[in-house]
Amino acid sequence: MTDPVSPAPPPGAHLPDHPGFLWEDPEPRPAYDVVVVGGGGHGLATAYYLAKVHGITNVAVLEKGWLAGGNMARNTTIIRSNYLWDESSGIYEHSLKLWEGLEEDLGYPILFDQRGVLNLAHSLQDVRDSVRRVNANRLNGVDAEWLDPRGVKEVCPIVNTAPDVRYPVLGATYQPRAGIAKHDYVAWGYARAAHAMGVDLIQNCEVTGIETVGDRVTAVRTTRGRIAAGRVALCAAGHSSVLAEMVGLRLPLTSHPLQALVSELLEPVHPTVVMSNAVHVYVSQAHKGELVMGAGIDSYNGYGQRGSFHIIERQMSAALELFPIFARAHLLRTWAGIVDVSPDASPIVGLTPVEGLYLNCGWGTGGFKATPGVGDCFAHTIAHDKPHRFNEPFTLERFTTGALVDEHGAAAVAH
Amino acid sequence: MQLIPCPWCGPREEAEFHYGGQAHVAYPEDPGALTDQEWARFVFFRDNPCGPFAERWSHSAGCRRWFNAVRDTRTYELLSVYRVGEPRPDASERDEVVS
Amino acid sequence: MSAAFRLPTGGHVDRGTELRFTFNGRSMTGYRGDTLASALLANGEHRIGTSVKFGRPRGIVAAGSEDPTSLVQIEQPFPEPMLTATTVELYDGLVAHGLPGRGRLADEPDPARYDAKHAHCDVLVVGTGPAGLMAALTAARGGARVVVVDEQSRAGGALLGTREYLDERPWTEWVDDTVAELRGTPGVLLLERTTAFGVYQDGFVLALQRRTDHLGFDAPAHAARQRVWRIRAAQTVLATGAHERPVVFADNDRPGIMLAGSARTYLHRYGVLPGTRAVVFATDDSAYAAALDLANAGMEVAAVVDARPTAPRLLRARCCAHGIDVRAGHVVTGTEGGDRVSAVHVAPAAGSDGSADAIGTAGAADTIDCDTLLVGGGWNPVVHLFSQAGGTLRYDSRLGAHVPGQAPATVRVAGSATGAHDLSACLRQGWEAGCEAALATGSRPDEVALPASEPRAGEQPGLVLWRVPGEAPRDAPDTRFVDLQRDATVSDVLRATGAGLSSLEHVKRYTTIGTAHDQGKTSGTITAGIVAEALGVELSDQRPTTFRPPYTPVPFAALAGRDRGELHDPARVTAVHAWHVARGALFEDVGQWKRPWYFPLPGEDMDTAVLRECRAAREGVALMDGSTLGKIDVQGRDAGRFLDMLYTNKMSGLRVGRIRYGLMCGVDGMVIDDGTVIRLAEDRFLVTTTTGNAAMVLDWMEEWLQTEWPHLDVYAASVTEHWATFPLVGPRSRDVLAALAPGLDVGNDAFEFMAWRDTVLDVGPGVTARVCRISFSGELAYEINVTAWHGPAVWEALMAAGEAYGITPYGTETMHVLRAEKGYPIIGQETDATVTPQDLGMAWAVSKKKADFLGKRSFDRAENNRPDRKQLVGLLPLDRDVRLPEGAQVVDTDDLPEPPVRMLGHVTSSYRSAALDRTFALAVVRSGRERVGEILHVPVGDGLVPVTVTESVLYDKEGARRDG
Amino acid sequence: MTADTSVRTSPLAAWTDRLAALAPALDVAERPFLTQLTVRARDAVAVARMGEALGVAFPADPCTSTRGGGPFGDVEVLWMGPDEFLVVAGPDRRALVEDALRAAVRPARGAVVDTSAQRTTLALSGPHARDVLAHGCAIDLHPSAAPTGTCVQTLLARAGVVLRVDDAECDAFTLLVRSSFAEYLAAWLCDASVEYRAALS
Repeated sequence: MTDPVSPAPPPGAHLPDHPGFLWEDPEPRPAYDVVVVGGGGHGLATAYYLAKVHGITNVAVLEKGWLAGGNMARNTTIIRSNYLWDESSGIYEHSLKLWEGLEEDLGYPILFDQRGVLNLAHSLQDVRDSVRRVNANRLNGVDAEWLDPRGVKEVCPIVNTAPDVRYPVLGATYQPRAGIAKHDYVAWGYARAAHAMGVDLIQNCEVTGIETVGDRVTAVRTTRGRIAAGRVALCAAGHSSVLAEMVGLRLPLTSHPLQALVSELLEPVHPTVVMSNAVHVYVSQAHKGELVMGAGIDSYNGYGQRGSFHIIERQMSAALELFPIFARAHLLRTWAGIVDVSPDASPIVGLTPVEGLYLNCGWGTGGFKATPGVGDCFAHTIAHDKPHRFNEPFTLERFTTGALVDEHGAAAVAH
Repeated sequence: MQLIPCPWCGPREEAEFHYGGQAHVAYPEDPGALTDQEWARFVFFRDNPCGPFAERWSHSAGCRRWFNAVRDTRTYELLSVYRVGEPRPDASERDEVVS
Repeated sequence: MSAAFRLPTGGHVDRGTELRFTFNGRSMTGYRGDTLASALLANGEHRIGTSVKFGRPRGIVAAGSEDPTSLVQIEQPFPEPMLTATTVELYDGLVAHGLPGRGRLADEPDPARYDAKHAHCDVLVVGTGPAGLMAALTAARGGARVVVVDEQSRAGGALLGTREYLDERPWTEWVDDTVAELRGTPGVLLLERTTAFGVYQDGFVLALQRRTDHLGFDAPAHAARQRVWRIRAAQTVLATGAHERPVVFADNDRPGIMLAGSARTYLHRYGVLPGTRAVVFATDDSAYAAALDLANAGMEVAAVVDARPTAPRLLRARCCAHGIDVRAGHVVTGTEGGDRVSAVHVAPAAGSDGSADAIGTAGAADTIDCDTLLVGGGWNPVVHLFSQAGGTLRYDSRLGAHVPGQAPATVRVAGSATGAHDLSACLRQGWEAGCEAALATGSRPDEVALPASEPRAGEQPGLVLWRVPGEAPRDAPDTRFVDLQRDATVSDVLRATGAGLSSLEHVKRYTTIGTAHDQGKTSGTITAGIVAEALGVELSDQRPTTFRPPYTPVPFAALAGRDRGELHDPARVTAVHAWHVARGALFEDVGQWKRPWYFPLPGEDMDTAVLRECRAAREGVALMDGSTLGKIDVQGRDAGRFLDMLYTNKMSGLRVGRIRYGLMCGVDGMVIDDGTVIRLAEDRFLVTTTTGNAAMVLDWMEEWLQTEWPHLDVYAASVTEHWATFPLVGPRSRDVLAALAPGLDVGNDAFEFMAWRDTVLDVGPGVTARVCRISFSGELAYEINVTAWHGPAVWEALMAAGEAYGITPYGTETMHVLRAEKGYPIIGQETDATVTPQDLGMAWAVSKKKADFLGKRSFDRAENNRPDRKQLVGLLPLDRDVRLPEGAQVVDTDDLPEPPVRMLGHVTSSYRSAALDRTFALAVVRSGRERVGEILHVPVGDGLVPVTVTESVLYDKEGARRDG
Repeated sequence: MTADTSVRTSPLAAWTDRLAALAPALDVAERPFLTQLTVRARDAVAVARMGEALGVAFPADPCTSTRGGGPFGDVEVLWMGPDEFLVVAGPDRRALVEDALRAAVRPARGAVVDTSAQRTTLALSGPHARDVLAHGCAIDLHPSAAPTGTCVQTLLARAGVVLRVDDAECDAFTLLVRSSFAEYLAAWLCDASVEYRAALS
């Protein structure tokens, strides 16, 4: 006997299938031209662009756990380029443009959905800062508008714009081209494509030491043996300081837990992405219908991939002030990543005092959105041993000269 | 919600405390005598170890005293607390806390 | 009318209270004590909804929160998405319907209250099954403070699914006696309907109590619907029980297919039969109990299909006595049916050594008609909380499950959560855990007698069987479901491993198994097993995926608790706040403070009101409430030295009785705050900070005093709220002050600029004031400080004394305009953590004499000495009526090129000025001071507004008005 | 000496009735215009001298308080930190007590600051006082953990408070709260009492 006729599944309730083959799990070879340390989004993207743009395929990506199992698997997938300073909008906008072509580029359904992002303003100074950022964005060629509360309501009808709440919404910046993507699909798309071009993706391979001769890097020591390397590129996010320490390189970074959470699958209610620095909320409704929220950053240094629950509770009360209808949504799962935070809330991408050692870190909460952009720029930096114009401002030296790129205002979470 | 043992008030919830980052970073005797590099190290560069870390806390919602603690940044376990001016206790025997 | 599948007697439901409810549009009845699931089964309703991906009918698999399929949407009394029917207690008037995997949020706000409460105890016990109750009883009798929580509405745990006897009495008597004793013991808090959902550090456990849900429409509005308990426990005993595991086979998702143990729960707890004719698919002895209990209850049990090569002798015999056909060495290979299973296919299992991998199917399948298929695939200890607590897990190949390994020092596990099955063992473990926990907290547990129970050692070990072998059909989709809620099948898992994935985390993401509402409670281990099989590795070598909080879903509103609306964050108010409200002020949020923004008269818009307020301050007299300014008392012999280090200018040289403006920088040389410093005595200062930075500056002082300069004799104390502070501004301010302070010589020479005086105010006995002659407006002005208690009276007195001069209350907007006309920056508006005193044109406030102060060294960095730094200047739009938007950017072209466009800086403040009779702005502009006189442009909308760069002081450059 | 109340307003003057209405579930009332002085001193001798001057020994242990009578009437001394105390006396005693303390602390290092209006004081008792506090305060207030005289600075909901246990057995407490937070705290107390009031009515 046959099944009853199945009604069509709700739209978006399930995601496109992954391909039947992704990558192999090879044994590490004794030597590579380039060893990328860290198999997260940035590491995989760097390897991909090294192979695709620069023809450098004798590359290994070393991952101490499972591919893209760190922040790549733990972030809230918000993609935008509406940062304040020229330097930042340069690299983030470069990244956004790459996002816009990435699905075809990788031949992988990354589900990049340009549903726009609202950054809410709750005080008169928020408003000044927001308008300032919108004007800077426009002159930098980044799409941005300032919306009054009515405009906010039009973009996202469920936001509470009542004037009598504790911290009323006074308006918001809006970047229509911003959006979200599906993080696993992005990472696996890069991984599969990089692997297809000959890159070795080596998992369960933790780097335990970095060997140098004179001031040139020569190899990495790993839990799976010594691997000689012409060049070594660090893409280890929260663990960057630990790796840099191996060559006596000290970084102006602190690693902190950053928590996120997800609800059950819900019928569509939230058409865009809403962020609010002032009350530490950022929320979107992902493709399957779950609400994905980021919480505040824990103040203390931590590598535990575990945060404090009162941060979640605080974030929930703020979220419900903004979205009263979320009251009976359910918290299904919480988790934390380790973000490496720099003093000016901007990344450090470029050369190091050690020849052949390249640094990509300090992205704080901004790493996911930068994945294609920094992958491209970092690959260029490694291939030419000089920075790409978009990462040139993000040197380690800036902390000595004072040429900081202070993005605290634009970072998702005020560090 | 972790408990942090204030040397004076005893264990209190972490929400009562303010984090102060790395401990034992002295303000330079004569900043004017430092090179830009040396000054930048004081201003911006801090240790960021994965493991025991000597750091500063202030019981900001309590007795408002600053104190130091050695905490394992993998487990967040406080291995010891001590008052400002006291030397960092040797936490090495506690280094193998499971994470 | 009574439901067809409800037995005439039995179960722990209140048959005296019949409840009406509507499900999928059908009206039915149940009893108090039912769950929605048991009530539906009693009415013969097995089909709940359809699956998320394939739209296949789905029913009820389990009886608790582990159930993967019975997803419902509550519609009445208030919409709530995605609950499992097995966790919804029935109440009168409940309206719900089944869900295809996605819920719906109400479109109106939730009227219910939610709150949180702290609880502290020596021993926390999670679970009131036999082990949990023994642990609690033991600890409580020992005098420990005990908190006991259980998810269910009734104590008993696994006993609820049995007819066990304890001390030769029905188990209910022992359990009820124990609960009664616990309730009657001081220092014991017993919480039913309370799920411990997260275990954190230092014995911190979060539990959700569902307090009024079961009352439905009768829930009292004043009572918090749900409460988050924040439990701080010295010792924790986890008696969380075990979940039965299904076995995967073709078409294993049809309604009517249920876990064997859950069927027993429906029978014994609710007096409900799952159907009329059952087949039981067993891999261990426990499933036989379901067959026998149901047969005893009058249900026809067609067969027990035991995957093990031989059936246990005694159990087989008892089945035969009931005419139940026991087929050892057989497996269920598939099912038939539509909205309900109608038959199962049974085939002999090849392989005889009992090991799962040796099993294949051999011989023709035989079809047995039935409307119920009960599956017993073994038991998984509930280790979620144990794992969250930091306990390690160990794979037990005998049980086919992960069991607790190394436990943290303060955590113990007891009962079937350890993998134990035998009731007497569970009771003993509970007693041991209770003793150890109580002892560890200094209590003295006396001997507690273990209730005698019937020894029930299993006859024969269970068989670990993840799935019945066999290939997926060539031409049809695979229906061997691993995760019934995510519609993920064996083929999906094999496809994932085939794609090169070896990590369980990858497989989970590839297939989405375990990511649904049930977080894989029944599918997790099976997935790991199938992956291990596929990769040919030992399951013990596989790291299980992490158990993350919460254990069961928690409503957002419960986590927000009472921090909603006006209680979301404190609104800090001054002593005169009520007056401002009465006067119709609009307020600005500055940090947590409510500050009057402006005081519109009836019919006035903001611009009109602000122009009027400004005019009053420049031409007559105006009064502001500046009480929110931070105020810090700094005392001690070294106070001057200390302030010299904190401020860029020199404070130690300030004479007693005088006041100095000060700038404060971070060590990075960027301005962080400003304010006035008044010297009260040789060893005493009072410093003011900006409203938003008061706490930061005091913390900043304490940090340096305590951690860097403990040798200094300096003490800092906040007196922000001790003082009410009223700037009295304008040419007539002297007259108003004189009227109120007859004893004070207010003459310009007697009371000069930047001096302070203490005086008595003619307001009432004992009303003294500290009057500071400072001005943030350029006008003659006095800052009148009185204790906050006198604030309202003095404010009223000032308004009265000033009436003759048309005294006008003004707010922050007017204050901003007045100071901007004088080029005074607002920290946080003109500055943004990238601005130095030099950038602000305040080099005059930076001491050249001092050897050092915080931030000084940073001024020498390359970046600080660039000629093209952004500097504070004034901007005058050529069109004197055009007001520039604050935040607008400044460019040096009159014809915008394609982006990126070089920006010189931005407008930080912009106003319409009554005094200048025009608009003006302040801005930070590259090399701004060199550009004075230049014409620059400000893009506004699609146009460019031409502006003239001026110095930042635009009004009364020579400072003539200061002295009135 | 008498206070001229006509020119004085306490932070919760407007809340008197709303707070009174919480009885009997919660007896709560503002105790306005108390003299409060923040005292800083490390030197034990100086601290002892100050105690003698007031007729009440300063608390020796952290998170405790003392109470006594002397030349300035009843005086409470609350431990605020290793070198910090809050001296609380009756209304209108500020000048005399401040002078006495200044005289006593010299010649040692120390400071005395009038903070009388910095915080206001709430007396809290009743059958549900401990319950209500447990909704917003993480401190274990069980008599075995917080005996009479216990005095902690902590958080109550979103406000910093000084919480003194006046009588552990009778669940009597004193709350000191920054004046600008007083209305928030009053609103919070009213809200937290809703359920207990209904239960009693």
